[in-house]
Amino acid sequence: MPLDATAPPAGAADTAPLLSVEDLQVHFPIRAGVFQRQVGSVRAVDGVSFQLGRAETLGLVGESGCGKSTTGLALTGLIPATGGAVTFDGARVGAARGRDLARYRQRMQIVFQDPFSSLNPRQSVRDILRAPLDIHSIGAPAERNEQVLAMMRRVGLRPDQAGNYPHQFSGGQRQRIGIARALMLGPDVIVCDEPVSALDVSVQAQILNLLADLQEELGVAYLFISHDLGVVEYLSHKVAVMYLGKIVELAEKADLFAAPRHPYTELLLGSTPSLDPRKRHGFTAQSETVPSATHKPSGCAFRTRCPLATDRCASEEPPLVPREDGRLVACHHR
Amino acid sequence: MTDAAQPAPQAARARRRIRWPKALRSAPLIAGALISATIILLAIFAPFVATHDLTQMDMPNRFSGPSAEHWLGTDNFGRDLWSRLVYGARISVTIAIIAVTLSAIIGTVIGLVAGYFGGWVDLLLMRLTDIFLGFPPLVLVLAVVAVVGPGLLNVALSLVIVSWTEYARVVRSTTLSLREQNFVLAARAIGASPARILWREVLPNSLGPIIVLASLGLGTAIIWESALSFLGFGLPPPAPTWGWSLSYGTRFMREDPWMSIISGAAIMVTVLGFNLLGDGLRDLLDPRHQTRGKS
Amino acid sequence: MAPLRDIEAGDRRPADVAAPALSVRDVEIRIANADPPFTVVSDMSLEVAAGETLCIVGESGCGKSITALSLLRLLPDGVRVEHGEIDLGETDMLALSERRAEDIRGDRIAMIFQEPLTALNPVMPVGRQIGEALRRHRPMSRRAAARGAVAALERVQMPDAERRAQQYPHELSGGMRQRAMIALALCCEPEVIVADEPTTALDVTVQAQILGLIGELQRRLGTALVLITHDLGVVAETADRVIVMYAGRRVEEARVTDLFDEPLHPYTRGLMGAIPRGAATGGHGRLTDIKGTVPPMWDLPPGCAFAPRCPLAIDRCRAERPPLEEHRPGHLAACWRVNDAT
Amino acid sequence: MTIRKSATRGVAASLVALAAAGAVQAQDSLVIGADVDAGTLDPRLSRDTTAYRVTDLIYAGLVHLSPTLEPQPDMAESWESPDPQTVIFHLREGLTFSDGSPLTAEDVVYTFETLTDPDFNAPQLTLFAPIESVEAVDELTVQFNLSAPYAPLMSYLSMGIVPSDYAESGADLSSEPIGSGPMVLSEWNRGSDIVLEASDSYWAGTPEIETVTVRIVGDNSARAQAFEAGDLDVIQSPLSPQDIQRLEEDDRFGSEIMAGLGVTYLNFNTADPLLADPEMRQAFAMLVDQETIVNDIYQGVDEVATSIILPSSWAYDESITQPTFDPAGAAEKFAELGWSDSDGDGILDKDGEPLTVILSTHSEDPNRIQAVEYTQAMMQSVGVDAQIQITDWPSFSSGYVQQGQHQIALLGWLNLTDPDRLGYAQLTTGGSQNWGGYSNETVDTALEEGRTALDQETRAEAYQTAAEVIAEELPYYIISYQGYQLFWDKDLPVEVTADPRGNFRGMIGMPETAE
Amino acid sequence: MTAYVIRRLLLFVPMAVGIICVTFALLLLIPGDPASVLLGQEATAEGIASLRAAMGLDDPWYIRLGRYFADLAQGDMGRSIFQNAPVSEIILGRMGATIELAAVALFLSVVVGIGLGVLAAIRQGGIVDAATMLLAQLGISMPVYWLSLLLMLWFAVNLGWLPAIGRGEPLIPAFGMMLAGNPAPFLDSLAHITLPALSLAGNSAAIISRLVRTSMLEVLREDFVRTAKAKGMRRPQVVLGHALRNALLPVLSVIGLRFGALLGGAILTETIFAWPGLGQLTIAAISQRDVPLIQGIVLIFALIYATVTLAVDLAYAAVDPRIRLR
Repeated sequence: MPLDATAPPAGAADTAPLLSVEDLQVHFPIRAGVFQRQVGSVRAVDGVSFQLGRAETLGLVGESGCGKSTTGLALTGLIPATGGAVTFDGARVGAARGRDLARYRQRMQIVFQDPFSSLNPRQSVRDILRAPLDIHSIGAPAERNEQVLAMMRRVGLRPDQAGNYPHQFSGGQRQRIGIARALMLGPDVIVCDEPVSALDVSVQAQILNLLADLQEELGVAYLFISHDLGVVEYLSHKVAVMYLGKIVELAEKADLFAAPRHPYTELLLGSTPSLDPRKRHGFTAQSETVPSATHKPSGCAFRTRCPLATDRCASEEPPLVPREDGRLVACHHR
Repeated sequence: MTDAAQPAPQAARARRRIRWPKALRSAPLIAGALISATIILLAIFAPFVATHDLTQMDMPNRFSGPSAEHWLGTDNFGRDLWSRLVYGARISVTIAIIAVTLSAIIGTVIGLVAGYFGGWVDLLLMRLTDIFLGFPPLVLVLAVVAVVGPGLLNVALSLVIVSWTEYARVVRSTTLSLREQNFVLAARAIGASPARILWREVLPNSLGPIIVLASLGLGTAIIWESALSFLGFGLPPPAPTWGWSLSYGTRFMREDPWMSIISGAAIMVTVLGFNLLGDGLRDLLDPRHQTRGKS
Repeated sequence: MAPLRDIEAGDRRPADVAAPALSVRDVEIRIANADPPFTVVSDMSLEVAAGETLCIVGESGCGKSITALSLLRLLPDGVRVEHGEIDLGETDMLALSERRAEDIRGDRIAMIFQEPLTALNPVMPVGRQIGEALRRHRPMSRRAAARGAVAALERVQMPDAERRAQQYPHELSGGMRQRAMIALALCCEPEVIVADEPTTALDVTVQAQILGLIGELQRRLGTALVLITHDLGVVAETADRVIVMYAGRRVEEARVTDLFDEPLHPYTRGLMGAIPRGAATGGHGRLTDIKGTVPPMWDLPPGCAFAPRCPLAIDRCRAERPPLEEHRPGHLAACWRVNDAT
Repeated sequence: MTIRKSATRGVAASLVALAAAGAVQAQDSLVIGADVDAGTLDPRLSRDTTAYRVTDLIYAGLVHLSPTLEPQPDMAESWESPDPQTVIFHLREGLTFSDGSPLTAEDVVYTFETLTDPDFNAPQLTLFAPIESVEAVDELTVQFNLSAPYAPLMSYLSMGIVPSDYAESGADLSSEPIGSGPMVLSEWNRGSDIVLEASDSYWAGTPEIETVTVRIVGDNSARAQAFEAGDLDVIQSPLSPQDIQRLEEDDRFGSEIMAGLGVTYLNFNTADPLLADPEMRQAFAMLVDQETIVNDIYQGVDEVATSIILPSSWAYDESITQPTFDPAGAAEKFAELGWSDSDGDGILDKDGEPLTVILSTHSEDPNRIQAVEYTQAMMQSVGVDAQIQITDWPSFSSGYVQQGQHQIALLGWLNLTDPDRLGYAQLTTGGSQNWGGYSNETVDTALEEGRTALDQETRAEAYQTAAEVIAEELPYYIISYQGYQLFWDKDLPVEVTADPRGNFRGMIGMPETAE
Repeated sequence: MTAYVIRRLLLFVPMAVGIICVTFALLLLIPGDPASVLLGQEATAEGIASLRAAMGLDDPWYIRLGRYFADLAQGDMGRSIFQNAPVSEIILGRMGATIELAAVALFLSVVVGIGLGVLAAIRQGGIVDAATMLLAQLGISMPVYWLSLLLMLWFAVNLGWLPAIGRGEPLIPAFGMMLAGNPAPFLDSLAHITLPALSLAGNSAAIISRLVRTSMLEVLREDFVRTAKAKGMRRPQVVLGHALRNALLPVLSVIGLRFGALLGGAILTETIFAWPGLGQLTIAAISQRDVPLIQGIVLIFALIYATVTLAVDLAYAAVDPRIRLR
């Protein structure tokens, strides 16, 4: 599927992407002084655009503090976006109010990273999974418990554990509960915010398999946020690489991993340990100062770490533009 | 799908194994619970455990020490001290419970609202809290009792005015941290209203500190009540309040120390009991104490 | 970026291994203050020579961190080495008085911790924390210690070391903090370094630098390195030899190339199959997941601890614990079915 | 460890030594414990005991009251009364205030003119109300013109004379007093202590004691303990009865226990429907166990009272008696008045109304609270549903009793230097302190006569008449005559003479102020 | 930093206004008329009425409140009804004593509290721990006034070691005299302050010791303590050099609150030990309905409290480099 971030939302429903994000911005104010006036802002998410189709997975990858989680939270409305447009199933979300907003919320769910803090320790699994149904008055109250049990089975939990509390489950099981909760409202899109990074490898594989299975069965789309290139590679159809609030490269998975275009993507791939002791990278100890969102370099934010950087990179911010092979890259030199 | 649920019974078994022995091993908790329970039971069953009429005076026998007839001796009117202390427990505990319950409710609501909504609501409520914190507590209590007059409910009310702030501050800070917890975000993601979030998600998780504060608060309330009686602002006689007994007792401390010692000890033991209970609960409810040593 | 280089990993081990820098034999570690007490590490043995890197790999709760702490006699209260031997060169660590152990820690054996933000004292400038260690083991003036701390920071390629030495941990980035941690561990040039998940809290690009740094310094100083990790990628990148732990025991031990070429234990194989890249790269092929989770240490099944999760488990596995045996030259595994599975 | 131990012991020892040194040092100085701080040191505005006592040292009045309350010449050398409504005082020659300025008739006139000026709001305004005018006949002669004959006047003229020039210059006498008495103010740390030094300008000479420190210790027990610990040289009433007994037995201390000038009494609100009938009041009075209250609660430091006249007074007549403790009699009386326990709940009732009464007092005095509590128990024992109300003094006095909202209130009067002071204002119809709304013609007439008659015998008879009616009708039921107790350290360099008002002149060696 | 201090100071203004308003409301509601209290039992109705008028008590409440604020803005806290002196003067004369008492008590409770807390923490689970914490529990459970009377009875009356009441020279000038070669006043002042400060400090020392213990145990479990051990530091260096400083951070924030509590507790202690401070004055002012004085005292209490809280916050920032004051 060719990508064009600058294209307007398409009119025809079947060809239009399910979710279209344009120039999303999340800025946090910096306050100072006696009266705590706003003296500036942290541009945590600084003009992010992408599209997501039905039953598709977009991997959003980047290092800590690059704004990938903030993007996910802003899309699910958990923190306010300060700019940009989100179109969901052909409708502008920013304009939605009341019931429409609630419906949008219903169709867009989130799974969190830490399976320990994402479940209320004082509620049983049944309570946790029933809550979405109760809030949106879905189904007859008497049937809701049945729905809960069905969902538990679907995500691989034993229904007889419905009365148990989160602390009685292992990390992997908790993550299943988190996924079940997100699925209760039958969403079209699930934002997966580092859903497996707190898990052991063996359990991580269980959850990744589960997510893959669910997508196949339910046709749900994922915005899959992770810092782990391997995990992203496994699950995604397309991958977007973020650096300091911006997408620097967006491409089909195979293309991206086979031949990274942006120097940053290249650096990420080159820093990931190989799994073959005979093919070691031979990392070097060289150190560098990594800028943060509060102190963003001018022009291309990556220029301070980029081997290709020139004067132009300092003065002129490279736009994210489509290349001949269909991928989008924000670099003056690649 | 794989059988991921398999180890759960093990986990549950382990949990039980950890919890009970821990609760039972904690000597302060047990002592606190026993003392508190005893005091509350004595208060409830005062008519059955009291051996003498509360107001039966016997001036020739005033200040008699403990004896078979008067287990804890007699007071300044020759009344049976044991019976009066038992009935006094009723008053002290009732006042303490009313004061603590009301403080906890008021403080919790304010803390929840301030912590969850933040912004100017928070600013306003916390400034209000600061105002009440800025008073020396005893001055405020005295002033309030002077306004409303002495009486069981009034004394309790005056204690509420100085103690709700503590709950507000604690609940606010737990709310602030809970607000950022993913399960609260998750509740928002599934569309829960603020009221539902506060009631279902935040409050149950704030109960630990509230319970701890409350049991410590019971002790404090009992001390405050006795201080009020000491200064003459407590319940009027012949109410057998501990504060009066101690207050009278201290006047006769030099010649007839029994009354002072026994009433003081009654207050101390009770406060100690509630404090131990509160501390024990704090340890028990603290999640850090529940996890087992990691490898 | 660094080009991929082919390295014959595992060949760096010196041929004349007369005396290992650190040798551990049959250590058992128990949580003594639990009710009832239980064992968290059993039959732990390892040897690591100067200049060599030994990786201990396993999932959370397998006892690898406790093992690491025991090497420095840093076990928390109530956790005890029940029996066994830990020899640092000629020194029997377990026989030392606490004061003697204090003299050795940080001097001859040092540790790098996982989370440098919490592992460094938040209210003390990093330079002083390093200087303190120097003064503790090398009699020197305060001023000399301060200079030594800056030098130690320079050695770990801390940019602007002079200024950074004056800063508090929270003022440094994650990578710089870990560099400071390494500088602290290496300031007295110990014979053995124990690194417990030194890069887990870091971003990949920083992880690459830190791994590179540790490798360089180790080569330069000829230090023996025990590296604890859960990441097979890190193992493949750094190890000479590998110990795979499961539920408090070694289940497999081999030279790194041997392990990756032919994992013998079903658990090791499961781990490798569960890693998204490598095994299942390119497509939606399913990952081999290991069903269930690690059993808690106080509630281990009889027989092989991995049996309940093992696809190959037979009745014998559930009844009888397999010993760690050498199945290939220098390649040990604890499994009844090593030869049935391959 | 041993070293540390001996070090602590050393500190303790040096502290003890220090305390001892302090005691030895106090050669010609005197530390007196007081229960409250003086509100003011302007004698005209004094309203608390400490202010009375301290101003009595700083200032001197026309007369001085001896320990037996006889007016003695002080600033006035002599006086005469040409007619019942005129008194003429002759001042001593050469009197000066402590600042050296002369004390003349003008100062006396100024003092009493301000006192009687309603805008000046002197607390004792009513006592001086009969003074119509004061004039200076010459430098040394002052004439008081009264609106009516006013017998008690002399006992009030111990009021200190203030320097008119100094006062009119805008100086604040309250905090920077200047008088003509035996001592001058040296330091006043409010709420803590008042330090006085001997004056050399007092006509009768310089007191033996050079420095008097009045130290305020609010709590009675704490004050007694401080006295025992040697921090105070003299303490006096109010004291806890328990402490009094102990101190009396302690041979380190000198003691004087005597009848005081106060009473503790029940104020019946005669305007209250329940208590309007004297018979009802009598019945209630019969439930007051004076013996127990006086002997057990006050541990015998007070005396059982019989009427509104103090035993020490020239008007006292022991044949006048109030009802005494008699629960059976009280029960009978209630029955006669129609009160019976008709519903069997243990409480008397009449016309379906239970016999409920509120006993009240203030919270500051534990003995009064005990007295009320004890009386409550006695009342309950015969079926009176007696309740207790205890509030702090301001609420109790100004917000409650003075508004006539009480039923039976336990109170006290102090400083009853003349029978007039427990009568005229309190018990005459419409009297300014007649909070119980009592009214009786005989009493009104008798009290008026007691005030205006100049001959003591006539006055005594008048007061006895009034007292007799009061003892019968009981708007006041006097429970006890308060005792006065004084304790002092026997090591004091002066001979201590007690004064029932608690004044200090007897402690600096000037009890009589005689030449 | 400066902005932070200014902001904190500005925040005090609404708080003070609130406190004044609350005080005002309470005093309006309290029964008992200062005019008639002033004139005593012997007052007449006319006298009371004219005095009320003179004192401005007959004005509507908002006028009185407004007048109070207007005066306050000029630094005038009014005149005490009973002491007939400016409130500010009376309070200034007393404040030193209370601050001295509270400060010494705070010092005692901090020293004792930290000492016992550290001791209990490093001996966790042992007999020392149990004994210390039992002592702390008793300290918390003991009514202050009872403790005061018991201490006075024992040390002053029975043993005669220490004076029972009163205050010596203020400590600081007395200390100066000691430096000048005359130690007697300083020792005397110490002797006087010992009992009141001890009974006042008891409760706080107990609270602080428990807090220090908890905090210390927590810090001792922290990673950096393990790091310090890993680099071979001696145990005392680990405990005192690394753990204690971090453990004291949460304690610091409580010290401000404790100071407030000590000021409040001074009301009882000062009354019993005849300590010439604000606490004693407070009881007198309340029992006399001396409205301007009560308002002044409460305001001063709040002011002292706010100042201490500010100081504590600043100290916190100084001790903990992680706090950046904005």
